[in-house]
Amino acid sequence: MKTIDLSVKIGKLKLKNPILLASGTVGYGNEMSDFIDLNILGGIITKSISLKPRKGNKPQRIVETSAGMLNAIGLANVGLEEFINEKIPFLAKYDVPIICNIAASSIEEYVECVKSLDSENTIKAFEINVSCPNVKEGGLQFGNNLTMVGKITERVRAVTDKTLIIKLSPNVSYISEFAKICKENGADAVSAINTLVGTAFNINTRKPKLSNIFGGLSGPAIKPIALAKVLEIHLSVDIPIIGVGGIMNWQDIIEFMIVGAAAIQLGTLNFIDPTASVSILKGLYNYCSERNIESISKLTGSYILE
Amino acid sequence: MKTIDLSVKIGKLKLKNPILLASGTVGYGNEMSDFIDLNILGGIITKSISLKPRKGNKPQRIVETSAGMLNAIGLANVGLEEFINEKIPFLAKYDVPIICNIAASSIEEYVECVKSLDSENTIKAFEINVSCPNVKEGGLQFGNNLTMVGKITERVRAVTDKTLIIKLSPNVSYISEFAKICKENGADAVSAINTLVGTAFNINTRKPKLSNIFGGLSGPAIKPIALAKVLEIHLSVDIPIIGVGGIMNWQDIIEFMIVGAAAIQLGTLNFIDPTASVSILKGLYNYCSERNIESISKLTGSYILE
Amino acid sequence: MLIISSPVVELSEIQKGIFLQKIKSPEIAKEILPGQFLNIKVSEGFSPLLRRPFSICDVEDDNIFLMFNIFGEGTRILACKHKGDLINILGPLGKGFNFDADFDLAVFIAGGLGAAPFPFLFRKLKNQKNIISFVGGKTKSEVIKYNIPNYSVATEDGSEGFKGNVIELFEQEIKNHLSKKIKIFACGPNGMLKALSDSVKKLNNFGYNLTCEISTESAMACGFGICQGCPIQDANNPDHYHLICKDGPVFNVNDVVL
Amino acid sequence: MLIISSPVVELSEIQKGIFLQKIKSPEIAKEILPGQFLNIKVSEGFSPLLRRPFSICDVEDDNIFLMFNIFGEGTRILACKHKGDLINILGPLGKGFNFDADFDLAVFIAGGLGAAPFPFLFRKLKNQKNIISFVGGKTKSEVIKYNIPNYSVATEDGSEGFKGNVIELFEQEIKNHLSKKIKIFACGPNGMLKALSDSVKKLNNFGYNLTCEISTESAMACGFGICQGCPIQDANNPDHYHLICKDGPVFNVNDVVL
Ligand SMILES: Cc1cc2nc3c(=O)[nH]c(=O)nc-3n(C[C@H](O)[C@H](O)[C@H](O)COP(=O)(O)OP(=O)(O)OC[C@H]3O[C@@H](n4cnc5c(N)ncnc54)[C@H](O)[C@@H]3O)c2cc1C
Ligand SMILES: Cc1cc2nc3c(=O)[nH]c(=O)nc-3n(C[C@H](O)[C@H](O)[C@H](O)COP(=O)(O)OP(=O)(O)OC[C@H]3O[C@@H](n4cnc5c(N)ncnc54)[C@H](O)[C@@H]3O)c2cc1C
Ligand SMILES: Cc1cc2nc3c(=O)[nH]c(=O)nc-3n(C[C@H](O)[C@H](O)[C@H](O)COP(=O)(O)O)c2cc1C
Ligand SMILES: Cc1cc2nc3c(=O)[nH]c(=O)nc-3n(C[C@H](O)[C@H](O)[C@H](O)COP(=O)(O)O)c2cc1C
Ligand code: FES
Ligand code: FES
Repeated sequence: MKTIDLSVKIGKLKLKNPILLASGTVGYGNEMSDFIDLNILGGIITKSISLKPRKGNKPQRIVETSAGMLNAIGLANVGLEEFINEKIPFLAKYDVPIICNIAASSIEEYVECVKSLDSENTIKAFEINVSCPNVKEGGLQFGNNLTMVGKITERVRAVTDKTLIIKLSPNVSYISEFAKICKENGADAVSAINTLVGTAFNINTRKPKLSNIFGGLSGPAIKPIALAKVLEIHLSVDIPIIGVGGIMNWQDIIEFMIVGAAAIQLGTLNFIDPTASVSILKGLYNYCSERNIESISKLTGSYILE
Repeated sequence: MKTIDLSVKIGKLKLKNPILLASGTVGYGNEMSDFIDLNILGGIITKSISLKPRKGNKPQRIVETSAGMLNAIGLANVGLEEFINEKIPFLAKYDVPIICNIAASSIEEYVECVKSLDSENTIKAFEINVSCPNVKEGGLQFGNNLTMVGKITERVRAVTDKTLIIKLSPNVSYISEFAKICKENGADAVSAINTLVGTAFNINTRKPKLSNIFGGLSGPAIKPIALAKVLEIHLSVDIPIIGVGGIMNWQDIIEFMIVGAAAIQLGTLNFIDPTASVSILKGLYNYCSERNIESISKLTGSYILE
Repeated sequence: MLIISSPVVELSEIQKGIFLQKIKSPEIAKEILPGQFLNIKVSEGFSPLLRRPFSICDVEDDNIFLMFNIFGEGTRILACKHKGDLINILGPLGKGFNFDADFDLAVFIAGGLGAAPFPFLFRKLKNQKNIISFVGGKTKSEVIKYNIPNYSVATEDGSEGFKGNVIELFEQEIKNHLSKKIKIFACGPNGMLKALSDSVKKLNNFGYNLTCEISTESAMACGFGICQGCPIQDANNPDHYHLICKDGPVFNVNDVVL
Repeated sequence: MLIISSPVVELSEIQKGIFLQKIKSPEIAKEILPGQFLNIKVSEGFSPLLRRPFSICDVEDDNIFLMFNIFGEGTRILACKHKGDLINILGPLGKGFNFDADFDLAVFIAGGLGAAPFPFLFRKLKNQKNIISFVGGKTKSEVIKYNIPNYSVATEDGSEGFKGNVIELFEQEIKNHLSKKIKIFACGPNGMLKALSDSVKKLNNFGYNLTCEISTESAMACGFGICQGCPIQDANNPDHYHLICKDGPVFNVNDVVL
């Protein structure tokens, strides 16, 4: 076996490989640990945490669509305190970088969350979710507002030295403008993309299938859109990009890296095959090995546009 | 057989049923006429016409994706003159409303096109394409710019009394803002949605699969997004909406009407089953008949949100 | 919890439109308990995208059984599997029936395809407990009695047995048994479970002490607790949802709000 | 043009990895001509979404034949069809070979799966014209000779016949025939067609008069001219593309730029 360096860097953060598990699709790691050794992962991004526990939306929260799914979980989470007391101790046992995803309905709440968590050694980076389509306050109100995203980045940057990642909304015309303002305000990286706003109705009852009416579309259906957003950012802003959206296999990961992703996140795939990372790692290794690519990070932005 | 009224109205335009064939997916009608009697349709929307003929983008123009396809045709079309001389005479033989879709790279070009076509009796309405993602000039530059969409609507409105439909881009944060400006400037209806920007790369060559790099995503993958856009418009702007995006069967049409569509367009489906409208019409009829819905137009915006 | 590809042994149509799929899966067979479920990948690729949840219907030696009807795309694909085709199974999932508990009479209540989990529960309880069952459906052809012991039938149109819903039948019949220590196991549509819940609470308000476990359903993305997609209201804490896939699908009727 | 569901009669593997599918479709069989193609819906639902184009390989009475390898998802599904399964066919599509024209010697040139359209063309020409064929592939196992008459083989690795590509072989051999009125029919990868085109032009510049028709390929959405998805540069008008599905897939080599 050749030695292929699968490690990648996101700001100060070094990952053993580019595979992160996406926020909201891995819980706080415990269930996934029944299926795989978490230590093989590049990192884990926890379910969005808010200051106080959130109950989330009423059922129904999930609808399957063609090659995709809508979710309207509504950021159901245990809240900061329980996260620190109950969830971090479990994650601390592993040798895998934990990226803490934060959701909030005001700038102050973002700041307070990050402040309270900054001293936790287990947490190696923050991913700021400014783009959840399933909540009334915060969410897209923030994610689609350039000034607001700039401010959130600036204020959160001021209270942490850890790697700071802003998770961007795809529900905008030019995502690169958002990436740019993140960079200008000190973000180390951006994640692209969160889910796209969608809906589905029952034609017999004429009611929405989701109690929240609208939900977020994820899965292979959105992959071409996510790739375009990553490429758009890479073509115009010099900031590490974490690609996410519809990744189902190692080929998809290579495609995301080629268009500019420094690392990637597996989301919906975790629901269908929580062990996927094992075979994916082999696929990445073989791809690089067959092409004499010594370091997978060389693939990032290696597109040829002629 | 009960009599069910399948007719719908879009501004002044009365259609015998809600089924329109979408621009770019039916050419100028002749090929489709080999498969179905065009007269059964609610209407036909011609391939985007520009002032001068357009060659379109280099191959490759088409990529299949999960439950979708990317196209980067680049508005290849015969141009205004050939359209009038060669295409309209064929369409004139049918008793089916022809909606002429217009693309342009300047406001003046839109105006000139509409002016030149306004006297054609065969043309019953104009659909203004401000949202093609596959061309450098015009296209999204216009479609994602609120002021520009307003201006185009206003200027085109000034030169025609025919039903004026603006075809909106989904690549924006709040499509209802665009619908609103269309209404304020005199549009009779909006079509939602055009394709979403996407891309796909070959992981062996590291080159884009489309010569144009980016393309427009259509097909069932985008249906939840299209439904959400239609509902968003219906919830806040009082303007007839023509729903389009991922419709594959009669159930999808009912769903689009429930969330607010007055009529719909079949796009990608035409490539796979050019005869689909025949069975779809039966499905629509049966749905209404079983529920004693005398007029299908009653379904428009009949959602129950509680 | 396992993810495993296991071969179909046989598909039988136990009554019109109701299929029983026998799958050889010693690993699952060894571990699974009545009331738990499996999340099944019905096709090789990602169409349909999500797994489909099915109750464990029965276990016999190395074989497991699923019972289903053709509801949509996923079950249509499942019903087309040939002998030897591999099916990818994730499970055993969730918390099943608590059937070791202290009771004299087990009461099974099944609405339509809610009959699915009972053959396995019956296998575990027979020779140990007395069992009576109530099975219901809209009409005769929808009533499933497969391997359900000692049953009475209710049909809404009266085409077989009691005319009315299965909970009304239960209410009428249970009166003859109220002296015993009763545990009810129920599975069926939400409306039925809700009616049962009201009924049990009424009886218990009269001083009886019926225990009742219900198997609930929800749309699911993961089936093992990571997506938060399957909430059911916690009866004891208005600020909390249980997860049907992880905390259920079987709940004590007092623990959830239907 | 028809849209029709026709039953599979038989699937045979004519050589490792190369399948021949026999479908009973009298309607298509009656109409279709060599070089035309069919656009096939490989599954019932919309996964994969688009139809897949295949050349007509042969026609025998009421039956039509497709030849393919397992390339991706669509062809994998196609190769799994059982006898009696219905396949939805849209066709006949495009313009085929112009084989009635005035020539003495037909030259078939096939690269790899480019062999697909020749059995049918051979059926139409045999007993009427002299035919010689050149078939090529990277290596022995990739060369397809199925129902191709009077062939010479070229392999790039020299594992069978001439060592080199099939156009080099053609150039070497055609010299012995240049006195005849020649019409070339070619199908294969773009690179091969391009080399052939250069070769033919060179010969014609020397004063010979070879006619040459090539069967081209492109990604397609519709296959019948409504999507504009399959352009190929018109050799006579820089501002115009031909559509491969409608104006082709067979073109005179002088009419297109590869
Ligand atoms: C814990 C549990 C146990 C179950 N046990 C059985 C069983 O033993 N036998 C049986 O026939 N059915 C059972 N079901 C219901 C079964 O999962 C659905 O009938 C099945 O998912 C339908 O899939 P489909 O592709 O045929 O239908 P589609 O309508 O095409 O499915 C579309 C989507 O809706 C979801 N869905 C549809 N119906 C239901 C439902 N009733 N509950 C939850 N999600 C649904 C599907 O999972 C899928 O994501 C169970 C459900 C749960 C949650
Ligand atoms: C006119 C014409 C005639 C053809 N005749 C034959 C034939 O007789 N036998 C045969 O084996 N193949 C033939 N092909 C190629 C055949 O269409 C592709 O191999 C097939 O579409 C691959 O589908 P897939 O799902 O297996 O592959 P995938 O890679 O999964 O297909 C993905 C997408 O790419 C398209 N695609 C992939 N390869 C090609 C290609 N080479 N040309 C055009 N589109 C492609 C598919 O149609 C599909 O939309 C022909 C193509 C054309 C245009
Ligand atoms: C059920 C579900 C819950 C999610 N919850 C969150 C969340 O809490 N915070 C967040 O930033 N993103 C959340 N996401 C978005 C994912 O992290 C990811 O960005 C998105 O699903 C696209 O990737 P995919 O197509 O691979 O799933 C959630 C996605 C799903 C499907
Ligand atoms: C190949 C192709 C070409 C198209 N060309 C045009 C066009 O010329 N003008 C236009 O307004 N829309 C064009 N569209 C967009 C469609 O009209 C429609 O809005 C879109 O495809 C979404 O609908 P669907 O998912 O049903 O295909 C095109 C779409 C496709 C797939
Ligand atoms: S289905 Fe995912 S948490 Fe229950
Ligand atoms: S494939 Fe649609 S025009 Fe040729």
